[in-house]
Amino acid sequence: MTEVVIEITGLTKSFGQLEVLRGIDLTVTRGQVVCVIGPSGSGKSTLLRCVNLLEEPNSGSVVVNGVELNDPDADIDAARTRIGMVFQSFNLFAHQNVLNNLTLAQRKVLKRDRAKAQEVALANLERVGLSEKVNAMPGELSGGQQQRAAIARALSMDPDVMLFDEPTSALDPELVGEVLSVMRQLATEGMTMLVVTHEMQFAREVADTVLFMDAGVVVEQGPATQVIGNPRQERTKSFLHRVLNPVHVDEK
Amino acid sequence: MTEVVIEITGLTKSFGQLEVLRGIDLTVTRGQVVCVIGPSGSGKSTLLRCVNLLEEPNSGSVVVNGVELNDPDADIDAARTRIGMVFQSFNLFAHQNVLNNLTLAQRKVLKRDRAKAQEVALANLERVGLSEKVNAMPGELSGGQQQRAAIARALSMDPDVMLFDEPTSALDPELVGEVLSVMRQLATEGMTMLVVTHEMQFAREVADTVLFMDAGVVVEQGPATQVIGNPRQERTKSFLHRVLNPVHVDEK
Amino acid sequence: GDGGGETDEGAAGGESNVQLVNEGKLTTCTGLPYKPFQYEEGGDVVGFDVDLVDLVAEDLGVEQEIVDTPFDGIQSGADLNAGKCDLAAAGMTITDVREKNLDFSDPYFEATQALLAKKGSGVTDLASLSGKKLAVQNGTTGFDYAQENAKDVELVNFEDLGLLLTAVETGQVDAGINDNGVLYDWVKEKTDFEVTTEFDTGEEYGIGVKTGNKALLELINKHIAEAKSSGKYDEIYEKWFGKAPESK
Amino acid sequence: MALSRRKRARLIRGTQYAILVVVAVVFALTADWTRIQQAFFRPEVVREMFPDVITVALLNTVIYTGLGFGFGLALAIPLALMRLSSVAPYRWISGIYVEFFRGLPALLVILAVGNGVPIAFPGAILNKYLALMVALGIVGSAYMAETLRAGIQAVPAGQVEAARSLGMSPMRTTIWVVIPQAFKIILPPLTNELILLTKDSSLALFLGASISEYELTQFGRVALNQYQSLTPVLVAGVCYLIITIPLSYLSRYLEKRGGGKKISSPESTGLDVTP
Amino acid sequence: MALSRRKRARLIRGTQYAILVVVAVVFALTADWTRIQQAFFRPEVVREMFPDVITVALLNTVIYTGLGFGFGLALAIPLALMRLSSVAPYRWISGIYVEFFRGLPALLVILAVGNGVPIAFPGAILNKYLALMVALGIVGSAYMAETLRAGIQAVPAGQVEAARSLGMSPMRTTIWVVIPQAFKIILPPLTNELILLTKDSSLALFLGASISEYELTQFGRVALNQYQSLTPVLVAGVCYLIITIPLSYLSRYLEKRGGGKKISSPESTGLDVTP
Ligand SMILES: Nc1ncnc2c1ncn2[C@@H]1O[C@H](COP(=O)(O)OP(=O)(O)OP(=O)(O)O)[C@@H](O)[C@H]1O
Ligand SMILES: Nc1ncnc2c1ncn2[C@@H]1O[C@H](COP(=O)(O)OP(=O)(O)OP(=O)(O)O)[C@@H](O)[C@H]1O
Ligand SMILES: [Mg+2]
Ligand SMILES: [Mg+2]
Repeated sequence: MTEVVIEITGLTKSFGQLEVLRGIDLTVTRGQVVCVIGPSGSGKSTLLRCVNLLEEPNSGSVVVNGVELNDPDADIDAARTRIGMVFQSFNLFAHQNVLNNLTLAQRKVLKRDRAKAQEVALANLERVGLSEKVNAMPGELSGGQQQRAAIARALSMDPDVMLFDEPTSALDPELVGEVLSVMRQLATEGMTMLVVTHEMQFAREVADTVLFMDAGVVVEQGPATQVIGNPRQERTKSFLHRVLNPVHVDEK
Repeated sequence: MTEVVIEITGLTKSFGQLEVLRGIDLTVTRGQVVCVIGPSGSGKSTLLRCVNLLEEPNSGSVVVNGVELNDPDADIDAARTRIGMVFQSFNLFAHQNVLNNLTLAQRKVLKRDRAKAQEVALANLERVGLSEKVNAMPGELSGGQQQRAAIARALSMDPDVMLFDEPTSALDPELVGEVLSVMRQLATEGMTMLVVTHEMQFAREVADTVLFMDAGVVVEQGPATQVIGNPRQERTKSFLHRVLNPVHVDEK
Repeated sequence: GDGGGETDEGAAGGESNVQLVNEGKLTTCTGLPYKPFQYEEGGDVVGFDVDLVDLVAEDLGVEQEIVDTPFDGIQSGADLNAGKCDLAAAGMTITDVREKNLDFSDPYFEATQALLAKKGSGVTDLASLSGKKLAVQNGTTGFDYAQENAKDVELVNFEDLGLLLTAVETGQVDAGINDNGVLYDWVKEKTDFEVTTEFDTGEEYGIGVKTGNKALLELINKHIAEAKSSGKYDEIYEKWFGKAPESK
Repeated sequence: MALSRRKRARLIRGTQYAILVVVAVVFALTADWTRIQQAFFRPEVVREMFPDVITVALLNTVIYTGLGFGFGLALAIPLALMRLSSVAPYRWISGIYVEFFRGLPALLVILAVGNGVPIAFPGAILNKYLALMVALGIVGSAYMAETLRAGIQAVPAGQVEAARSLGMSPMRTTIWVVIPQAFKIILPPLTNELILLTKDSSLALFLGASISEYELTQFGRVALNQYQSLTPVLVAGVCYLIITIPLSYLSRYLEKRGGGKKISSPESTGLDVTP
Repeated sequence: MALSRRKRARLIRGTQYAILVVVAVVFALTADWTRIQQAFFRPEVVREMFPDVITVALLNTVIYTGLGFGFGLALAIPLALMRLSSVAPYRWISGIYVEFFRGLPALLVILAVGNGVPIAFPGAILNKYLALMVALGIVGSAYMAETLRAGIQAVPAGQVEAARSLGMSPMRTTIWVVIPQAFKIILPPLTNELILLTKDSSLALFLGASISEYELTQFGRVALNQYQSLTPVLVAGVCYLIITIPLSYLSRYLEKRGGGKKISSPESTGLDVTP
């Protein structure tokens, strides 16, 4: 049962002179939840975006579901339908209501007919607790609702793996919970997930593996209890001290 | 020693049809730290902005340092120099370097000469740990540094009271600490402070009084240990559950 | 006669006291191009009218300066009233309507409306233009004539003679109406075209000045008369039309 | 200096109203009203101009503008797509075209098309409507191409990324996500270009026109000479405003609906800057 | 449909290049090059036009534009302040002025000033430079007033609030915080208005001009008649571009420096939309 879903080897990525990723190796197996933490600018988003090739890696390989994405002959669009992506800024299609947001790609890419697409969409809206917002426009929803709709949109494509890039960072504090609990539920259902987050409580409770990144490399990696609860690296310790104990960062 | 700095009575404020504040009473005495918490849209910012009359109240009175601000004959500019305000979005003057940001109002409003103004500015930059950024432009600073500079700017006017409107909400998580620790230090030095915040740990440790607002009224008010540790009102409880335990908001 | 010029200047200044809108210059309004009365060549405006007005300018001891401006502003008196120029010498026919808006000198040139068309086009008179396009120039007597007499003809209104002639030449219109002098001059070079008929409108050109500018008007009249009697007029005429004036 | 709010407000408003009243009174007393009426508004001239000013001149202005706008848009779409192409020569061609025609006065383009082309290419007969359509179209297309390009690029990158990560191809993304959103962004500036073209159509008089082809400016100009009064120009001007003012309100409405910023209250902007 | 990235990229680029090459070849073969050269570029005509086209025509274009811009700005500043005033009649007056003159063709304004004013007010003597300055100034002022107002209002409200909460009066806030920041915002659109005015100055020929007063368009037009060639129009056009293209680069540079958005990489925008 340790089927590999994502396999990243020697991944590097630069923007011009700036080396953002400097050799990342990472394996995610089916059903695993991996959380990536680390300071701003350390390359967490870039790593995630390389996994569905929104950024093209400079070198190294990214294999998802056995498809080497970095190969120019790979059918990238087909591969992407199997990879759900959730962005910090939701990115619901602004000109379509919630239902159409969920059915558009199903119909145009998976070629599902309207009825089938709507059935899938409604089931997934149910899953994230948004059944009553089927006909709302994105602008009429709260941030938390928009993010849950975005999750449902990704789920409607029946992905093998879900990528989350700080899905709660743009939310008011009281709206964070509704999104995190949907994510926790997904994990419980056995979804394979790669999550960039600053929510330490979530990482601690839900993640099978936590990855601490800094300056484009993985500094520390292991079970949540170890990386968050008892970090070995100095950089990890000082980061966690800053984030977990902000009122007293000056002491120490 | 219970000199009253801010005295708010029966304060109401509407925007058109929308009643945002519906009768607020609040007293802040010298040296006190009052934290205001509550859901988004409950009127926290509006309350704060009424204290220095950035919003004009519809009724009720706001007395700061014995001056009734709502009186049309009050010298509002003079009163404002005694009230420091720190915004969520920093609002450093974008066209001036850090030093000029701190000296501009001192020179134009308090009529201090350049040397005196710079002396005060440098002392306050020292206080917030930004001495080496004297000549930087705001755009060259991190969010945390900008916010500390904004605090130093307010302090340079020698205010009697400092107002903070979610000073850390726009910051990356690892930068929150540097601002909170400056605020904690201010509190220790005996500054009177009125702080709108979502940082429960800060409120718990630093606040003398915590105010929970919802829908334009003060729902619950008291020592931090009571309001945050052991809330009596149902609305307070459910808000705190959502904010303090986001991963499990669905259970309950 | 340089010496003569000086004495004349003294006499003119003494008796008439001409006021100029631009100091030291006699400013003439005209609508370019209007060959051979006035047109640009090698960076200067030259032509029959130019030479004639130069006689006045010489007398005043000043240079003539020419302002190129749309013709309908000239003939309406607007440019003179606006102080754009002292006089208007633009191959302009004396008419009753125009007399109301400006003062004309004695006539200095006889003209008539004429029709311009491509050789062999079959356009011989207004009747043959029925249902076709006839180019007219905005504000001119040709415009008025065509409007009155050319029924069933589509009149196409152009800003100036240059645009009108180009339209005729390139076939945008079937014919053009304008003063005979300029048309004959043009067909000298454009041999594919001919002046097919004259309408015998019996017009006379006059130089215009702002209503009430007696001093300048008298001076102009004096020089027109002098030139005609001294043979200077014939000399200028021959220079621009290649032959001596027929009647006079 | 340190006035109270009420005193300051009173002082500022008082001074401003005082200036206003003084200016108005001086104007009313010194102006020669009969003369002004004669100059600007002679009712009999207005009566003479109707109904032709509407049925002919205004109509022609609208027709010329419409033709130019349509042709311009037809040119602008391929130009904008070329500008966004991955093939460099297309980007260059489109870029040069846009830079070139945006930098030229409309009058020069109209002269070149209406006067120059027949000279340059003997035998070419330009119908007035065709010539104007081409000339105004070229003038408009350079602006519209830039508007379309900017509109497409203004669609937030996140929208495209979301579509791409759902497996939609670039083409599908463009059709189903980018274009519908760009459309909303493009409408207000496109309306403004329609206004600009309406005004540029006044240059039509340079192409020559028969009476039935007069547009507003030529109509007004001929009448100005006929009646020796500013009234025709004023009437023509009002006719332009009948077109342009509603369009500019439409443009602003569309812009707001597309999500402009809220304007804050006077006190919070502190912008009562008049002395 | 489901092509790999490499194949799709090849196909798209291949097709585009193919079209380009075909069009270029067809054009090169069918065009009559001597004819085109005769029409557009006769070197001897160009030689004839120099140096006057620069020393007289280009110079006059710059002078007229400069005068109009200066006068327009001088009108626009009080108009913008009136628009932001707390006194309603000022806002109305300024609003009506702006709406009115923004909706009129520049040609009509020039006609009104140059032809109409002398008719309306007999005795009023309008110098050519003065008339152009007034006419172009009025045309420009309506736009510039809006630019100034928008620039002032575009200064983030937070900047004003910060100044006000430090005790700075509205006036001090305006002088020390709003104006310096508005200046940066206003420069690019103001540069664009300078470009527009440069182009509008081509209408000067309606006011009449002596040879030494010709600007580029009138100069080109007279030469077009003289030489019966499009070359003069092309030369005049190039002269306009000498002014307008650098200005438009300047405007874009100022806009970028003022903090535009970063443009994302081609893949992430997915905008290779050409078929
Ligand atoms: N498209 C781009 N072009 C240039 N530089 C970029 C681009 N995207 C990211 N970067 C740079 O790469 C570095 C890493 O960015 P990345 O977004 O991966 O960091 P991150 O760890 O996600 O940070 P954060 O927590 O702030 O989101 C940063 O310095 C960023 O400025
Ligand atoms: N200038 C304004 N005009 C109209 N409505 C306003 C204005 N300012 C605030 N509001 C409304 O008043 C309500 C309270 O706003 P306020 O900013 O005080 O809430 P808050 O408690 O600070 O929320 P948050 O935590 O999101 O900052 C909201 O519904 C808001 O939309
Ligand atoms: Mg990131
Ligand atoms: Mg708030």
